[in-house]
Amino acid sequence: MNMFSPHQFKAAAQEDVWLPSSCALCYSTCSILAHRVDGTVIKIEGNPDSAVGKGRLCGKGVSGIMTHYDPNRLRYPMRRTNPKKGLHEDPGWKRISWTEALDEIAEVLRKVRADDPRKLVVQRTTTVTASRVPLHAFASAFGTPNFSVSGGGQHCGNGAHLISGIMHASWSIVPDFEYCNYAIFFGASKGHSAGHASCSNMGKAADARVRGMKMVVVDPLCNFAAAKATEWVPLRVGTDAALALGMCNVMVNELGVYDGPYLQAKTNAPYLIGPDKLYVRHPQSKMPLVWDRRSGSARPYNDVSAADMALEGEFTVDGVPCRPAFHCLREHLRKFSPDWTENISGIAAATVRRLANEFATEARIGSTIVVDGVTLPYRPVAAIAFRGAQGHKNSVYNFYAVDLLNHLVGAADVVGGCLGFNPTSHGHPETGKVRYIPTAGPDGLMVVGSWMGYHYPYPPPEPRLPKNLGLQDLLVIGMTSPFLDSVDREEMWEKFDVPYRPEVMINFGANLVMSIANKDAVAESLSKYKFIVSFDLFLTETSNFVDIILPDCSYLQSLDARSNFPFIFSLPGGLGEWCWPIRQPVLPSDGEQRQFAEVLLEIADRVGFRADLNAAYNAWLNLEPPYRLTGDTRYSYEEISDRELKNNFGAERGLDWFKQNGIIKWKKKPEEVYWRPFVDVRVPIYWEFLKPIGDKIAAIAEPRGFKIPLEYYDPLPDFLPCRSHCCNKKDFDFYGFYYRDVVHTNSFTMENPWLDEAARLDPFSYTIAINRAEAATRGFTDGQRVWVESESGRKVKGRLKLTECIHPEGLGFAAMCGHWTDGQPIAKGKGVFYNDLLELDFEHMSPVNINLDLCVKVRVTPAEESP
Amino acid sequence: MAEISAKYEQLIHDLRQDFRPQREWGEGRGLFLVIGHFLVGVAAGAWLFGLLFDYPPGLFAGFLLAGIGGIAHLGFLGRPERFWKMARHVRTAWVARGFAGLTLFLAGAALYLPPLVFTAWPWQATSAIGWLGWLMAAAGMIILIVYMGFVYSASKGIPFWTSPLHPLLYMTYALRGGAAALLVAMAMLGVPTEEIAQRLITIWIAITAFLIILFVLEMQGVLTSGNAAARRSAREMLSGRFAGYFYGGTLTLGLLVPLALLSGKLVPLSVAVLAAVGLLSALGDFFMKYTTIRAGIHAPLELRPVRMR
Amino acid sequence: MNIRWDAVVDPAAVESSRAPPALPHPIIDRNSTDIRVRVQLFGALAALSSQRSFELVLSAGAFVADVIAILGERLGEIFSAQVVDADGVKRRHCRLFVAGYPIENLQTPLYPISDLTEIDIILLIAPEGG
Amino acid sequence: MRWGMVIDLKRCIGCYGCQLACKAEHGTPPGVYYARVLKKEDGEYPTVRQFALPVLCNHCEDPPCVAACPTGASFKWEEDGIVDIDHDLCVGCRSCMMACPYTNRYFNDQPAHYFAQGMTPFEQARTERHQRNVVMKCNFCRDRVRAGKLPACVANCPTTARYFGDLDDPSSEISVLIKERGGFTLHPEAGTGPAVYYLPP
Repeated sequence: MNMFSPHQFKAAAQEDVWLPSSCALCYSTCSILAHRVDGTVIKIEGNPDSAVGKGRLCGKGVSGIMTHYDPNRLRYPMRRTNPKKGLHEDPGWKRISWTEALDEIAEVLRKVRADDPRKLVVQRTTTVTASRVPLHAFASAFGTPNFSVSGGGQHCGNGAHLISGIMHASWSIVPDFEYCNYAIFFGASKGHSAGHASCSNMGKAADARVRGMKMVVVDPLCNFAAAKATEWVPLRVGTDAALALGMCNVMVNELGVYDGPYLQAKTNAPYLIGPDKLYVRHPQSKMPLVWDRRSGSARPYNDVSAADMALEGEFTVDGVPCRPAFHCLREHLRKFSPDWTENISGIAAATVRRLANEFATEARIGSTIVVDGVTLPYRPVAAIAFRGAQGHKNSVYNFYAVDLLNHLVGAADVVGGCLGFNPTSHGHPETGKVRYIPTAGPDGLMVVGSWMGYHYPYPPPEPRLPKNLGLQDLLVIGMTSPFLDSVDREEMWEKFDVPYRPEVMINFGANLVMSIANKDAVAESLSKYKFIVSFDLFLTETSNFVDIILPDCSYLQSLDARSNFPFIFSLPGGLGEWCWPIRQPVLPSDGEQRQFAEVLLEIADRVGFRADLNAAYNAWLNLEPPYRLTGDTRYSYEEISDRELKNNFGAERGLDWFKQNGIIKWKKKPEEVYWRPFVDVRVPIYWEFLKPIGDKIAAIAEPRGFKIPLEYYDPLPDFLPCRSHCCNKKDFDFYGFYYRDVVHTNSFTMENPWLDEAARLDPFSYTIAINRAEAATRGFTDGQRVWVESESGRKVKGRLKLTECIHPEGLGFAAMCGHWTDGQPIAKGKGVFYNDLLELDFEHMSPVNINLDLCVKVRVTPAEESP
Repeated sequence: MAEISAKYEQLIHDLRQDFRPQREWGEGRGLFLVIGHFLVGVAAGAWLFGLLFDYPPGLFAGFLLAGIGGIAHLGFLGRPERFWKMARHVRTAWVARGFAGLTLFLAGAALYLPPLVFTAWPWQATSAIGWLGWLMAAAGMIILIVYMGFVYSASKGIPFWTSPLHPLLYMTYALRGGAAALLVAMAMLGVPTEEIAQRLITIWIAITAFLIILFVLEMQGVLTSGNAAARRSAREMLSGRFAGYFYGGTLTLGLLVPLALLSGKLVPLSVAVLAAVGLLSALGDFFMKYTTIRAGIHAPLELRPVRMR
Repeated sequence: MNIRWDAVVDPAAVESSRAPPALPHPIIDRNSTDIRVRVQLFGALAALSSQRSFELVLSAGAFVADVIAILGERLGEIFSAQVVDADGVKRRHCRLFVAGYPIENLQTPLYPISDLTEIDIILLIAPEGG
Repeated sequence: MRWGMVIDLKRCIGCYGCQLACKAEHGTPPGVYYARVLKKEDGEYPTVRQFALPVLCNHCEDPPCVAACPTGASFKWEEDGIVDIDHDLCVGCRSCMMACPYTNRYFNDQPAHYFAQGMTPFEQARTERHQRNVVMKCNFCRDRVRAGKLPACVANCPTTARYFGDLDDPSSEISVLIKERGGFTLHPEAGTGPAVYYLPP
């Protein structure tokens, strides 16, 4: 409501300014205005000019002040005096000067770079999106492929991002909140809690609710999205694929509902598949063949008009019997009957049929709508998933199955359907920069136009005998890898004769000990490093393994020229505006704090690879003349930022302009938001490429005694159980799972006293949710202290919260709490450290995208009251 | 947080509960409020019976207790230095009225009492000033006896206290307290006449009987009333956190033991018995008021008008 | 009504969205037929040999691919394997700039110009998360 | 005119944005919350819902807190109906806390800083000005409103679940919302006439 002019309150003060910048309490990076009065920031509000957050912030965003002003912040570089590293070893920190610190770091890096640059592992937290480029550029310039995003990726989506990439050319998916009428969320609190573009999506989702969008939420826990849903469908943890496949089967085989024209024109559904499960290809051009109904012959897909491509039928091409991919899918789906679904997921067969029917009906297949004068396909349904559904051993198929629902009805990146976050940008109207569009890659399948890194989801690289510590060059579908820290990493490296070992780590802000899996496994891997340097705001549990700790600037003291780029990450999807904000320092550094990006430049100078770093920045930022960095000139981070901005938005719009204006924005076109009909690319509803990759990996791995379970590499999705589903141990009768809390980000924000207070006032944030009736039968009371123990004997302690809002077999944990470091007195001892229950080895990760399985079968037993 | 205060931790915990107990009155420094309320009530009662029995020691006792009670109140206030501001809203606030009553009472007593002891006092008790004092004290006494229950029944946030019987109940406490005070005073300073003592005991028994009826009626009302918070408070009192104070303090010490003593079956009636009865009766009343305050629970915030969908 | 997916495509929109941003065409040196280039290797590639900067002379009509081929001969398989895939297509994580402008297609022609044509090559690292 | 607020429970997702924006706006000390979010459950598994109930001072038409206040520290602005506290008058008797049927008043007797090390610069600027040992509560951000801004919780709500306007004006956005969406108040039986209305979930 705009009944008031947005004018700002003036106090009687010497200085009273509102400065545009960007939040960094989570990776959504909403645009903020910092109210500085006489040198103190007294308020942070959303920047109403920006499309990122639209002037509104979540609880974390408005609380950033207390993170910045935390007296426990690091202010000086420190060096450990105790050579022994361990979870409970006091490093014996001693304050040192920046010169001492940088001399030693440079010395170490010079040696390792001369020896073998790959021995350096660069690691960052995902919380600060803008830390991506400086650290990637540093690693690229240094010459190491070994990069880690700590718990990021593993805990949000080697599956979600991979499949959102392959199928939607983006990092994540959301319903088209403006037009969607029926969304089915498999977990995924997008628009209702944490997540990419969280604030913006909260607003869009609320508008959709009021507009009347129906939302079915399939989730073991009824909170966030489920709490706002028109229907909550509780299911057994980790069985999302069973429901999705059941629904696909009902739609295709019982209702016979699917979007033929879409499947013909925009997917590989018509591609002919031979008995070997592979494409039948043209003998010369090697193009996949389709059956041309007009000529009654098999011809390369790019020679046939989509309308004439057969989706079903048995054909014989040069003596080879074959069927269109869709035909194979349809047959494959038959085994996923509603009763089968009920048996696996606990969701009644009738419900499966009803949901499928509703989804199919609401899809309005064949309809169009006019948006801003453009006629577009209209499919107002969306099936959405994120971290939860794919956080399992069966990561790929789980997400693939959910997204199939969208593609069967053609609800992919069209009006009302399932949208990727901004997969297509025609660029800034004046400069044409920041422009990217998906393109047709091998076999006509889509290659993303913009991505977070250079390991694109498609086409996957050739598997090779691994040289990367994360083995992503062998297990090529994986993105971020648990193998840097897994208990079986050494075994793997030996198996594959990886010729080197990690020796040095540069860490930015990540608290690895808490953010991947059980602390002992991570501690063991960290203690193997010869030297670790870490940029941090606070001491963390991980600091105990660090040799030199460097005091970073907070987001209120930092500069970043691209706080929200790439747009596929944290710019809200759907109609609206393109928006490029920056982050600028609104407060000076305290003590000797220095922004990591600036320090990395100085390290490069001292080690002597500034020319490489300049080249890397040129490449990462796509700088073109006259803004390219040249030779080994010692540009400051300010200068580099200024060049990037001018390169993208013109000479008159450099850093100074952005410091004044905060953001630049321009309107999105329907052709960009609803790009699918305008870009001639296809996506795979049949993952033909998966099988050969599996075979090639097996060919490399199995001779070395590394068994690859090939059932995970079949071209069509299936339900493959988690380890937890196979546990029949007595008394282990709960599926432990965790979810992202709305007031907390990763393991970072528990030290913020306002957020901590809010979390303590919340019934769930720091407790373990258990079904009230189930608790009663075991004699558990609300607030009781219990041990939660995994099959392998890992234990965490916490307080129970009895609730009706959880599946009887589920045990819900919020966020990543349970800190024990004295460096964060506010966070210490708050909440439960769920990750400590997770195993960290190949057995517990997806054999395809190496995502960890995040659910655990557990036993709950009473614990002594004393904390 | 700073000196991690137990009160803060308790508050955080309470705010998570559907039924949030009130703790500001009665816990920590809040105890001073209970003591103050109790003493002032007894004081007013003592003054009343002091007049009825024309027994000056009763008046002095009342003055003394009221004084201490007033100080106790100050000890409770967050900003005692501003106490005088409490007179500003006599028209609407029962607390203000109580404050006015107490002021009136102490001032009046201060005018009326001295000449009763000091023959050389500038004025006589029977003089105009003396009479003025007598009137002020009497007025203050009435206010003090009446206001207390209304302070509670005006607390809309604590359903347990809002019963219409509450004011009457507190008036009765005042009378019972007064009788008790006189018993003690007589025991200490000598009984004027056997007959007076008898009358006092009879009155004490009568008030006590009336009190029991009121209490039973109120509890019955609360437990059958629709208000969940009030019911919960009653349960806290009768079978919950405060049952000990209630059964041990109020019922046993404040009622059964005095009655047993007065029955004469255990020990022959004596001055000591009178004193004991008075003290125990007062003690019982104190626990009564204490538990009533502590059992107070804030009305929960719920979406009753609209069920989900 | 049932409208065909390919029918809603507006060719104009597709074309406009396809057209790559035009690279400034180099000023061709008429009186020279040789193409002189200086290739600089950065990051991991620079570590392949003691030499990281190469001045090459190619005859008119040469493509960027020819430069890669020559370097492949000098630096060996380990270089080529990281820059191009089995089909000779530039790997995505290898960024290649000619006169400061990014080149995706190795069949991009080089031109004889009065000055050296600068070619920068760097490998960017892959995995990411969030 | 009478300021009022409408909270749309269909929009609200319980993100605590209001509660924390309020803390930032007023620099309230630990244990003092002008705005809060309650999480509630309704029903039994599996036909159950969790929902959030944001609460704040209801700025009642007939405020029991004002009636109960002996000093007049708690009072109602005649010109806009906002119920406020004059902290110079408050003696800290807490009768108002007992009188408020909505438990939205807090006694400020806690340490005024969150970190053991003492006050942050922010707290020196924003928290230190609050008097100790007095009762505190929401005043609809009267300073902001008089300066032409929305209350902090309203301006910040990411789901725009909060609306602010004139209850006396039947054509105001909030009056219309209350009429059209069946707005209701908490504890209507208390007869306090709250200025904070809720729209059904």
